[in-house]
Amino acid sequence: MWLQCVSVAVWGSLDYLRLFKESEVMDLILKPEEEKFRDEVRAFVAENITEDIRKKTMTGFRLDKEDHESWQKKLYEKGWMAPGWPVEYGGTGWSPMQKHIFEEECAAGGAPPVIAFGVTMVAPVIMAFGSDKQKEYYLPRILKSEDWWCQGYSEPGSGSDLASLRTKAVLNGDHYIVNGQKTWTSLAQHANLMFCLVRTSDEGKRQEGISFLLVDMNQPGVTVQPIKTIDGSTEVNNVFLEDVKVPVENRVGEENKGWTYAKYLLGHERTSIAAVGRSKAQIKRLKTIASAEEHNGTALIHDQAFREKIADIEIDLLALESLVLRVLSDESAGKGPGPEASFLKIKGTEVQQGITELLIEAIGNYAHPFIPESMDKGWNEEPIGPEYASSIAPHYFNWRKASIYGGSNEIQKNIIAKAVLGF
Amino acid sequence: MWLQCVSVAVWGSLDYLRLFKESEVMDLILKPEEEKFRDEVRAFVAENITEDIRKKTMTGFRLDKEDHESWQKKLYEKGWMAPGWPVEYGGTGWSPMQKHIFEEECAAGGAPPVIAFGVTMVAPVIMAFGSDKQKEYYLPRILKSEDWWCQGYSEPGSGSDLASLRTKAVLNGDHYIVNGQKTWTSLAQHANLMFCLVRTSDEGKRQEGISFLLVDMNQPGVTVQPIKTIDGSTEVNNVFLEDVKVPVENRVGEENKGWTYAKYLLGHERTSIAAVGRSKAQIKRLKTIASAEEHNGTALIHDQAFREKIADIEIDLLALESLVLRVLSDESAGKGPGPEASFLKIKGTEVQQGITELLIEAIGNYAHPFIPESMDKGWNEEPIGPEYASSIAPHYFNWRKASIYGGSNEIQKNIIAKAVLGF
Amino acid sequence: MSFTFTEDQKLLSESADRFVLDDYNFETRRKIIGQDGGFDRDNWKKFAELGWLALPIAEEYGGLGGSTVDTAVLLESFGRGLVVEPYQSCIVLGAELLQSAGNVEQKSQYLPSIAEGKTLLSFAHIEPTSRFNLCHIRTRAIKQGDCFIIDGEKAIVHNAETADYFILSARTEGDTNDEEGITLFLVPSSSSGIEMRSYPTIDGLRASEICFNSVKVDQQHVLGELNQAAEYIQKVVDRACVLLCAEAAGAMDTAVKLTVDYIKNREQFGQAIGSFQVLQHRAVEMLGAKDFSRALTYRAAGAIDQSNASERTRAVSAAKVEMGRSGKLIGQEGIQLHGGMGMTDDMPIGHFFKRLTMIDAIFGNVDFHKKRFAQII
Amino acid sequence: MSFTFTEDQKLLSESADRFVLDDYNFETRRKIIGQDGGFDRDNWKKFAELGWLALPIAEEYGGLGGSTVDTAVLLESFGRGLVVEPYQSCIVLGAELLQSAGNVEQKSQYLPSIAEGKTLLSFAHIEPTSRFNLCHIRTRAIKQGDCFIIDGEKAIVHNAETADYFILSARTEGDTNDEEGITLFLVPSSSSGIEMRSYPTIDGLRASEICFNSVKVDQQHVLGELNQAAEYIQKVVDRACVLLCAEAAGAMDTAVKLTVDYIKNREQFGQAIGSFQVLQHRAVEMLGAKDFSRALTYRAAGAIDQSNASERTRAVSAAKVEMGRSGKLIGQEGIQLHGGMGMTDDMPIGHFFKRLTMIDAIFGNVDFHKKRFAQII
Repeated sequence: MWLQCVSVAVWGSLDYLRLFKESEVMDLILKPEEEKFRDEVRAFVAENITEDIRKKTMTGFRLDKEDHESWQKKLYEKGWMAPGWPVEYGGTGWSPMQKHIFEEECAAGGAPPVIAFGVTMVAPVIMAFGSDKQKEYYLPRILKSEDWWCQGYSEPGSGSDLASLRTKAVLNGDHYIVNGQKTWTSLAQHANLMFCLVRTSDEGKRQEGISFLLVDMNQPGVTVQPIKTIDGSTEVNNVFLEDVKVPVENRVGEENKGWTYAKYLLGHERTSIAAVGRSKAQIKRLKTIASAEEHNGTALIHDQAFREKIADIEIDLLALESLVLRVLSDESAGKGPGPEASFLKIKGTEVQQGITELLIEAIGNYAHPFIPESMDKGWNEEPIGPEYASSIAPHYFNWRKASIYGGSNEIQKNIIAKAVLGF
Repeated sequence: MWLQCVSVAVWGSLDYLRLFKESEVMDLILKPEEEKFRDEVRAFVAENITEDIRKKTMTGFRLDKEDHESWQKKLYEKGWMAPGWPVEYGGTGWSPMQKHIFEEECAAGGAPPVIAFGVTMVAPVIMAFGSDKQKEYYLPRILKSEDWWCQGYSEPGSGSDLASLRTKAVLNGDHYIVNGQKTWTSLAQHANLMFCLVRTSDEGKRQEGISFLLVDMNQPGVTVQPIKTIDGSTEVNNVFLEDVKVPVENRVGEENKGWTYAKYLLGHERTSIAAVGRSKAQIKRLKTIASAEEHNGTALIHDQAFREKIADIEIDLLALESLVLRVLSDESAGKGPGPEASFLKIKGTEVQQGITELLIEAIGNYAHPFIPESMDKGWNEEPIGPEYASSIAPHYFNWRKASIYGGSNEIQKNIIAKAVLGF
Repeated sequence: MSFTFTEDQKLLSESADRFVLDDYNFETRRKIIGQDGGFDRDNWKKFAELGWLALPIAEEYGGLGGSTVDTAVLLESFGRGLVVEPYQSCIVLGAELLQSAGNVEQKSQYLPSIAEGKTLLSFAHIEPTSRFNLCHIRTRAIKQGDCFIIDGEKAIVHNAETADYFILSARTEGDTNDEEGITLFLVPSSSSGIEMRSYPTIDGLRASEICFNSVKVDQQHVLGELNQAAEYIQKVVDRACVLLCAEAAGAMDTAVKLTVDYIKNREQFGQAIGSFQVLQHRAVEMLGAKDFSRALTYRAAGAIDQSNASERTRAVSAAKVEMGRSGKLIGQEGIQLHGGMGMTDDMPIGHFFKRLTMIDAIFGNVDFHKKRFAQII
Repeated sequence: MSFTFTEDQKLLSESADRFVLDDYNFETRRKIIGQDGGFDRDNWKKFAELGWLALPIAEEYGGLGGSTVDTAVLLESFGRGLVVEPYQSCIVLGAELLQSAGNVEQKSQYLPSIAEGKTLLSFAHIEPTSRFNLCHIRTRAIKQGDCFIIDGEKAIVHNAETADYFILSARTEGDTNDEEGITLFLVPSSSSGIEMRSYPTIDGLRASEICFNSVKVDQQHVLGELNQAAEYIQKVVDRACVLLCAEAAGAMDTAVKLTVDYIKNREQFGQAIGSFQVLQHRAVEMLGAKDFSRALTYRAAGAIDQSNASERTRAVSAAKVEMGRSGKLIGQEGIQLHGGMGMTDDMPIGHFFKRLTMIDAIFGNVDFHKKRFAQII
């Protein structure tokens, strides 16, 4: 009964239909071959994403491990798992515009984001600095999503000041013995492997005593403890490492050079952090909701002030997209993204957070109800209020993390101040 | 002819009339005796402010020295020149609310602001630290506006870091010999007296070698050189001091204690810097202009987005007013304004600048024309575009100074961080 | 209009602050939220004994006849500790509606018992599609003999599951958004035909969606005149907005303090992060936001009991706008300055952020009140 | 859509930057502004020789047939030095209108001479009450035999006093705000009945208010179809908006550099003020504002020559909104970070601020274009 009466209220408005027609406006001007490519990606996504997954992705409901893996395996079969990789390792050889179209269409079609830890984070480091053996073993497994990676960087005392990390690795024959604690480890509960920064020396500058290890999570001494966040979710974890054995061959590159590799990684594939495609899809969702919300006898979308707030964010997003395309062009031309790429992180997260703010505004009173279980698998009661509303407030709170993790936006500004403006 | 055709376009709209009726909404709830007082002030202002002065004050056109002096002399005759002073020196003994009403009514009626350098800046210092002779001589003259004071604080190398000032005063018998340069000296062209911070010692902390002198501007060695600002005006000056003789009896308080006196001054009568009354009058003007500006067949004031931008500022202004009244209450109760009063400066200037931004938006294309002479006395050609428009762009540019002078808003934040939050 | 607290207000503020400090720490609050009904009945008794429940109730009905400013003082203290007891729903909304709309008989019957903490009310008004429009009422009450038969749905009714009576708004005339035609009823929560679905809210309170299926209410239980409830509702909701702002002022105060403390103690790069000027300035902006919001809140509290409609509207909406803006800034920056730690459920800051966000999202958010303010030029 | 410059564009950019650097320093510019007509005729000749005036003109009329992106590259360089020569009014508006609306005969007659720098045009379109509405035309042209008789007023006509011809919009049908009924005329500035009042603008340019009193124009001087000019005007103004944004991008670039340099060198409290983190972050925000505005500008420049109306509108308005926001931020912060010095007429920063502000205030400010953007959901 609950669902039914809500549905009438929500979908009864004709504005809702009108909206979708209007929103066909394209913002990118594509060449015919690019249009063809877009259609191909669109069709692929439509064929391979179930309605259930699409809904979860769009609303921020929890995606299972299987949801991610099944999609990533389909990408692998199609040869599209690693568009950013060199062709010889299994990359696609796409143009910058193709990469961008691919991201956009995946997001528009509700595909789960490809988990970055393997394919866009550890893989480039292995390619650049790993041994042949590491390359041969790990890269194909990453392409096939046979491992789930997590990132062991932050520690309780080392957030923005990552170089102060204290997890210690002591060489003992052909193994390191690792002791310490990592924190904010996203999705560690699913992971069987962790790439990890550890301290191997206390000599000299702090940055010069850090090594980059690949750690098997399925061994004694590794304990994953979920951290509950303000939105009620537990996607991040503490990872305790107690006398954990890591074979020397699982060190990437040289001992005490780990900081260099971590920095290399930061300079790599920065465009995905901007999440342009995903933000476009969320804006579309926002407009749909604003068309459904009744507001003094008309739809909220017809409120000029609200509409202009959407426009503000859309304009930011177009600017961000233009910068992303320039950075992708530079990458194709062999230029790595400069420190200006920090703007992609800053503006990207501002846009994403801005959308979550408008979403929570859009649903009015229905920001209040909060049934944590409703976001889990297997919950099939009717939602409180309109179906679209239930995940919005938790998502708003959850997404505050975006300006904190991956180098807080303050740290990004410090980087630009130093590296670009020369302060 | 120019004026005529513009007038029809501007004043022809009925909205303009409707507006004034609506804007009678009062925001302060007054007791009957306060209402009576308000009416008295209102009547006094109406009787004593000519239309010419009212227009200049409202539009930011240049006020002559005589404009200020004639108004201040009327205030003196009425006994209202120094509401902030203790009654024994000639103050009014008003309640906080009365002081606020007085400010508001003066501003609403287009009275020129009372020049602060004498009555609210140097006078409290003389009262607190001056000799009996200084009090007897200067205070009555300030009440009667017989002197025009200016402030000799900033120097070319000493802006935010005032304590680094280098203008030197060397004792020579019963005189100091002063050499150096002051800058940003507002209205020095009118002044016959300057209160001035000078360095009398290079020993110890920089703050401990500064003295507070009263300098006669009408003597050899004092040169006033106007500085042209981005709005084309010349209200600030460089003041060069070359072997200027200042009698020892013109030093206020002790030698090398000038910094303490300057700080005392900063803690005094901070509420006027918020300029609540003036901002209220400017918002009224903004609404009048927005009612006159045609905007796609209706008046700009009916544009929801513009109206809400006005509301944003009005709400800020109401908040500011509430804080001003609290600070005035505290003052009456004998509590000096805490460093929180820095918020009055920050928010006050934000509101003022916000209004200038909306004003420049309101006039659309007519922000462009710029005839510097038109703001001077004696210019009587017809304006370009609507009469209200011509001073708005220069005023917008001029008013950027508000967040810089009197301790920049960044410095104010440093003060709060240190003194209130304990950083 | 006064800008300083009276002696009584100072005492009230101190005793409520003391309660929060001694009896309402973060862990205690978490346990209270987990209790049946989502609040602590012993606390409620204590509030009654301390006279807090009686505060806004008129003296002739066993109350203390306090002003809106008095209640604001209490709620500011409650906000400092995010007190979850149903003061807003039972006293600020329920008792005030009864007091302003009810007849002498009704008031005599219920108000003393409310002041004593024995009777709990809840205001069943918002509907699934009403958003912030107080006149968007679809629930219908149809006269049948000496009774009314009520059918409809109410949404996000705070503390409904523990209420003894609902004050229910229903349409006895007119169309969905009409101002005319709304009537208030006092409905025992035990009436047959009431179907309730209760749930936690994201800020730690409890609320319910309620279906009224042919619920029979005696005509004696009509509060005030038939069809004329809109004005009462608007006035009481205006006051509730101000008192929500007062609670928010307290919450902002704590949120700023928590954040300043955190950055003074958290070390990175070999120094407290609070030594970075950027973070200091942002803490200063948080403090300013709190001060200005609080100033507008007390201004509105002072204005609400005496002024005419447009002054009241401007004062209330200005306070609610500023609260929404300041609460958002303080909540978001509070989390950001706490860094990753701010995201954890174990740290208090996030809970203040959530409560502040939800206060914005009830009875009209920033946009709604800005528009309402801007309508009066 | 390409996101990097071609080799030709790089060369153009370098040569124009070189011109600004060598021949257009702050003092030179000040002198140029003081000259009769407010610009330097020798510079204009130089622009002609370098092919800059011919850039957007089609090859068959003596031009180079450059794209909008090409012209944007040139104007970005001009913006770096706040070049005051009438490129926007004569080429971007005048020549482009002639090119898009004129017939072969008219184009053959005037375009080559414009490209050679011998003929100057000015677009007399805005009216005293038109604000940003391009169809708000009250000026009337009434057919009389082979001629039109034109009466009306035009406002803020840039570089009117030095123009040889006005491209004048007048209403040949319909009411003030109608889209239909607007016609373009090529009017010699020497025609009798033209009364002009010229003045400086606050950003260092020259403009005029013009009264047309029964000015007689031969019907051969109609540009394009009668009554159908609105579409041409909208298109050319859209392109002009983008090219104003390109100029602004250059101006922002210099403004950011000036500010960063200033705070690196200005010492207070015994250190460069640029060592304060708060100022560094604000400089970073200025840089970001410039980058994003520039990115949207080139996006719009790429879109304008090929796309459909709603794509063009969105791209252009997004660029103009972002330019307005970024220009305001950079201008205001540029002054603030310069401190008192920023307020002086002697420092370049204020002049960049003024130009950026005036670019926002022509052909629709942030609000106008945001609304226009938001109309297409």
